[in-house]
Amino acid sequence: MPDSPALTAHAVSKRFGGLVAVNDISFALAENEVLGLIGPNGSGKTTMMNLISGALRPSAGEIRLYGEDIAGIGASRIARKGVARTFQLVRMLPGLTVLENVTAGGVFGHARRWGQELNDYAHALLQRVGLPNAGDVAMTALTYIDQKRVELARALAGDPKVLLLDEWLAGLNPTELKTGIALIEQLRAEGRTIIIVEHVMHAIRSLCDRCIVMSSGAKIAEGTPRDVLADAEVIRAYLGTADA
Amino acid sequence: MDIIIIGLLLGATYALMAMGLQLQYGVARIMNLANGEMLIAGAFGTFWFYTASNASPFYALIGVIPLAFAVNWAIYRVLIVPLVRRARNQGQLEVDCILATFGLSFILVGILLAVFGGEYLSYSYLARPIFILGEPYGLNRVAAFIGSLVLCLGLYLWLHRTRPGLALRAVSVNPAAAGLVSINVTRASALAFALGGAVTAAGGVLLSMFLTFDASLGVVFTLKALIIVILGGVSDIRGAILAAFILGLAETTVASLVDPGLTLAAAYLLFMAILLVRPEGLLGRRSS
Amino acid sequence: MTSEAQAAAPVPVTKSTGHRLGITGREWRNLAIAAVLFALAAVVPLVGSGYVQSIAISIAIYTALATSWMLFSGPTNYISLATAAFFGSGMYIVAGGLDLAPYPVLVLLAGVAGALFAAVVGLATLRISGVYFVIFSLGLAELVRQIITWLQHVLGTMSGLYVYVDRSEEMFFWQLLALTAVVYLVGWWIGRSRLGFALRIIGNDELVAVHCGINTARAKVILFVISSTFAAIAGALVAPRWSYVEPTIAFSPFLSFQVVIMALLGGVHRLWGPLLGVIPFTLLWELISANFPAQTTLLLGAAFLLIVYFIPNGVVGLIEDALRQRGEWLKSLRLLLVRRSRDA
Amino acid sequence: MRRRELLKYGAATTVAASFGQRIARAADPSVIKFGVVGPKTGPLAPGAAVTHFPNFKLWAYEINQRGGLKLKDGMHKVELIEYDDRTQPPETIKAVERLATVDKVDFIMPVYATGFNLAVAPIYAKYNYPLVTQACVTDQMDQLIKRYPNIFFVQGSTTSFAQAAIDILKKLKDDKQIGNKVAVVNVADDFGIELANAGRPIFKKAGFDIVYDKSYPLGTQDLAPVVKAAKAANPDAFVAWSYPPDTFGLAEQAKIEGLNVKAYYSAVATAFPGFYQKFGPAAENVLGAGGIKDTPEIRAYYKAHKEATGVDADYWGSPFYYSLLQMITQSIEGVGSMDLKAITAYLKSHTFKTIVGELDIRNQKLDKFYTVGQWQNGFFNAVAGVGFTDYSPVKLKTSWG
Repeated sequence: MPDSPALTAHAVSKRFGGLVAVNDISFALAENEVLGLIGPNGSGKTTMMNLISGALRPSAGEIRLYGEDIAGIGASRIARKGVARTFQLVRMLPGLTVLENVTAGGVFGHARRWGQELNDYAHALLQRVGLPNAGDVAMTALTYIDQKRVELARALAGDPKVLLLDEWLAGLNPTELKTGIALIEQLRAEGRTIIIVEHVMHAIRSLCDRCIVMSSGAKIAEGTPRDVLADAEVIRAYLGTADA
Repeated sequence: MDIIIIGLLLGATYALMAMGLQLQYGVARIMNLANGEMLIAGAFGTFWFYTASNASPFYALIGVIPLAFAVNWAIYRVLIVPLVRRARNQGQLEVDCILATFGLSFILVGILLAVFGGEYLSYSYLARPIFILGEPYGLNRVAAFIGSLVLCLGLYLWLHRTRPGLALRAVSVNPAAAGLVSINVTRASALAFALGGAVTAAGGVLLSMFLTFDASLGVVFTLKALIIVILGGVSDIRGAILAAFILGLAETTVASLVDPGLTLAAAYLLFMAILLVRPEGLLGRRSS
Repeated sequence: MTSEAQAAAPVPVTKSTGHRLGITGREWRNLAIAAVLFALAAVVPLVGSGYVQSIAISIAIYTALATSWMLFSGPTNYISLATAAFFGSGMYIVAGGLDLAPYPVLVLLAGVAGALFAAVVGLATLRISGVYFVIFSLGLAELVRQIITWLQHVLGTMSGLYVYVDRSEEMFFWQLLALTAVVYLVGWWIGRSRLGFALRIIGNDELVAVHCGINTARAKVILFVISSTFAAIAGALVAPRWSYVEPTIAFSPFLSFQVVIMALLGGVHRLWGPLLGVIPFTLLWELISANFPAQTTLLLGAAFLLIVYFIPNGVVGLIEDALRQRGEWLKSLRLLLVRRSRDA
Repeated sequence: MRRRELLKYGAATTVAASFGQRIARAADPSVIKFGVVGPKTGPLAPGAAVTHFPNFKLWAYEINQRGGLKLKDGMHKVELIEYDDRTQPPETIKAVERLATVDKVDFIMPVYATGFNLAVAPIYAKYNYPLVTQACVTDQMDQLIKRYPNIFFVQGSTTSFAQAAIDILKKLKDDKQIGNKVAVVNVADDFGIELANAGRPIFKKAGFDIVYDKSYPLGTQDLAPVVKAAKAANPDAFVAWSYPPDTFGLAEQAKIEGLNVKAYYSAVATAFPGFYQKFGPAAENVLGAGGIKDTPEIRAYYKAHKEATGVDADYWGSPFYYSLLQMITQSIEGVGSMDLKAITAYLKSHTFKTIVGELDIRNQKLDKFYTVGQWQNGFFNAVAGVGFTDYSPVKLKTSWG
């Protein structure tokens, strides 16, 4: 592990009233590592993503990006420091064209471009996510899957150092899944640090260096995908106890 | 003590202005800019009734309430339903309603002008002092206060103790989900809108005993009602009532202890200060 | 049938012009057209009667106000009813300061004061949204009016202030026209700037906007300031025409409503949308006021309802619809001709 | 679809019909057209509904009844062209311009209220129409007269109204009928503020002790705190520089609170017939702005006003403005044509006989008007004024009946 980790979480908690959605989570993520965040529905994975991206402010604990505390400084500042994300349910900008949906990520964020350079860059990204000619199309004319691709292109437009993918692979057919996984591998090869929330275990196995398993807001296991998926407690968390 | 009693009397006046709009906006989700004109119509009707028959204005309620209910039901059916149908989202509906009811308020003013003329209309009823703890208060205001309490309590009980009331509250919380549990949302909204109009007109009847009205004055009441409803938090009728009394007490306190010239300034300041601290109003729910 | 179908359509997609630093040929052409239109408008007072002039002045006032209102409220969807607060403040700065400073200085001062005032308000109201913002902004205008009235009582000044600046009718119009031109230029500049892009993103989805790194608060406040500054300057320019300024007139909530309504009627997703609301609205109201003096209010209301029900997407929507239909009609005509010739 | 078509055609026909109406209206060239602009809606509408519109209607009706205006080339019927300005200055300006340049009317009556008259003054000047202002009270008369040779003021200055009211109280005080403590309240708007500010030094000079002096905002719904506080100051006289809705509200509250001062004054709208209709005997001996002398001519005027318009005239602006219409009639007939400059000059150079007596307006200011009235036996008698000689004696207010 390199000296300074890319992202660390230290005793992070998030409470909504009486509900503890994320409970005392700590981890460290090395640069260029791919971390899988798994667990049953409602276990706090997306909340954890929201805490990292700044959509939510942690109730306690600290989150550090290259050593700098970013907990609670707001999503826009975090984005400028090089964290980009996709959303569990696609959030598109319906009033903008596909091209503009992509460029939106590249003007104000980590790496900034404008004018022709930005347009060229966005076109290249669209090509990369598999939508080479969709630039002038209305966002609403795309299928859900294609919208997901645009959302990834938007996240990449700011050339982020840390990428948060919230169930980005969900709903893809086997062929698409294959290209999707290949794309994420490429992104990693470019040197990005990635956190994946995913239910597609096949993808987790092939992509992740490490996995954290969450259940009811708490971390119940951490390790290589192979190890954690064999863990008895993890299986119980997913499937429930035999006599429940 | 004096201040508190006057404040409560004024608060009741404000509650009468705002309760109807609360039902229309909080439940039926219609920001009705023609609400004030309905109040004026109630007041004018009472004026006409009183001068013609010299009977107690309270009897006017018997005619005004069902009439206003019917008129507002019709307004909802004819004017609002098409807007609800064509609206893509809540924002669109809100904009359309602002535009449509703005036009409607002009039409109502036009009708009131044609029927009653443009002069000030006012009459004297129960303009006698009633002594509470040795201090005189206007009997008509006290009567309106009681009327206001009866209306508040009645509405509250109806909303919380009856099935139609439950349906209305469900619609106010989540129209889509209410539709799923087989509540006829359009019907419930029409009911809320019509009821709101009836309550507003009834308010006009009670207020006419001590306020002077003219055909163009509706907008003043609409604005006041809007502020009260928003201050209370749109979704809860208790919020509007609470806000009405807070404003009444605050205005009276400022008028008596600071400077009457600052009463309305104080009311607006209070309104804005509360919103800055609680952007969703006193009893409103924070959205998302 | 079109209205229902269209109502179901999503938020209008503005055509992708991409992001270019240089001004394109198309943009030059539009600028030239705008310049010609403004030049034509500038001639109106020279050829029209006093009545035409007074209508032209009305249109100019409301175009400036509605367009600057739309700069903020269009992209953000925040409906502000505070126009009168800034408009009235601008008026009062001119009315109150006329003995102390020359008129043009006061107009600038009104702009500066409007900007500062808007900045404070903007920063304070960031957390408030939706209908709460609408009514808050309405309360703001009333609050300012109350405070000014009270101050006049306490300071013992006259309530009505007399504003005498020697200006010909034409001059009023040209001043307002110039202001409108500036509003348009600023609007055009914002539209092609990063700021404008940021606002469009905010208007679409604020959560996405912050995750794109946009400081949404700053963007909104800047736009609110720009929009309000223009309202204050408009008030400053109009004050001498009204000769006499008093709080009830200067801070009339009706003004705020009328501005919002004209802008919505035109369409708030295009820079020229409000203009298309202001002109027909003013002319229609004029037609009604002139011909039905006894039932003006009633008929204004009725006309208004007809507009709301039959032009659901504003005048811009109507025009775009017509253009689209014409396009489709031409296409089908061409198809028909082609088929005919083939059959023959 | 069908219904919409129908509506479209309906709208189109209405518009077409309206143009038709307009053309028909302009058909008879011998009719002399008079323009009237005022608020039929908006905050000032109720005042205009009593004082402004009915007078013109009555006047036109009477002129046509007697055969028309007598000009050099014979008798001409008159016609009113009325516009609603909805209490908005830009609408007023537009409507006056419309009258002048589109309808090309022969004469334009004044608009309603101070700010509006001043806003349109340049337009009247541009087209030479005399502006015989209505409901326009200002302290800047002299500057305005210097600026506009065609403007006429008929109601005195703000100060003269405050002065007259205070003079009445001073006389009562000097006669030892009331003490020297006065409570003053004012509506925080336009005329109310100006009267209050003008009145303050005059009260002091007259030797009054102002024991309460506060303003309240226009549109205050409950005046109880104001009246209570005023009563607590234990005044001998109560003066309210008030506006219509609160003039009513203050009187009702004073009655309820038992504010038993010997002199009770409220400014605008005390002279409205509605005031007495609402309060009846309780209104007896209430003082207010305006007033008129009870004569058979005046009684006949009120009767004719009610018959021709269905509205009761007020006891302040109505009879005076009717007198001014008589002056305008006499000027037009004296000139014998609709030569506006000549009419203006005629107004400035003659004395006229009217229902309120002989009037002249030579200095562009009316020489006589009443300033304070008092409800006495259901009639709002003039008890003070400028230029007149006999006024009704002031009575003390004994109770609220």
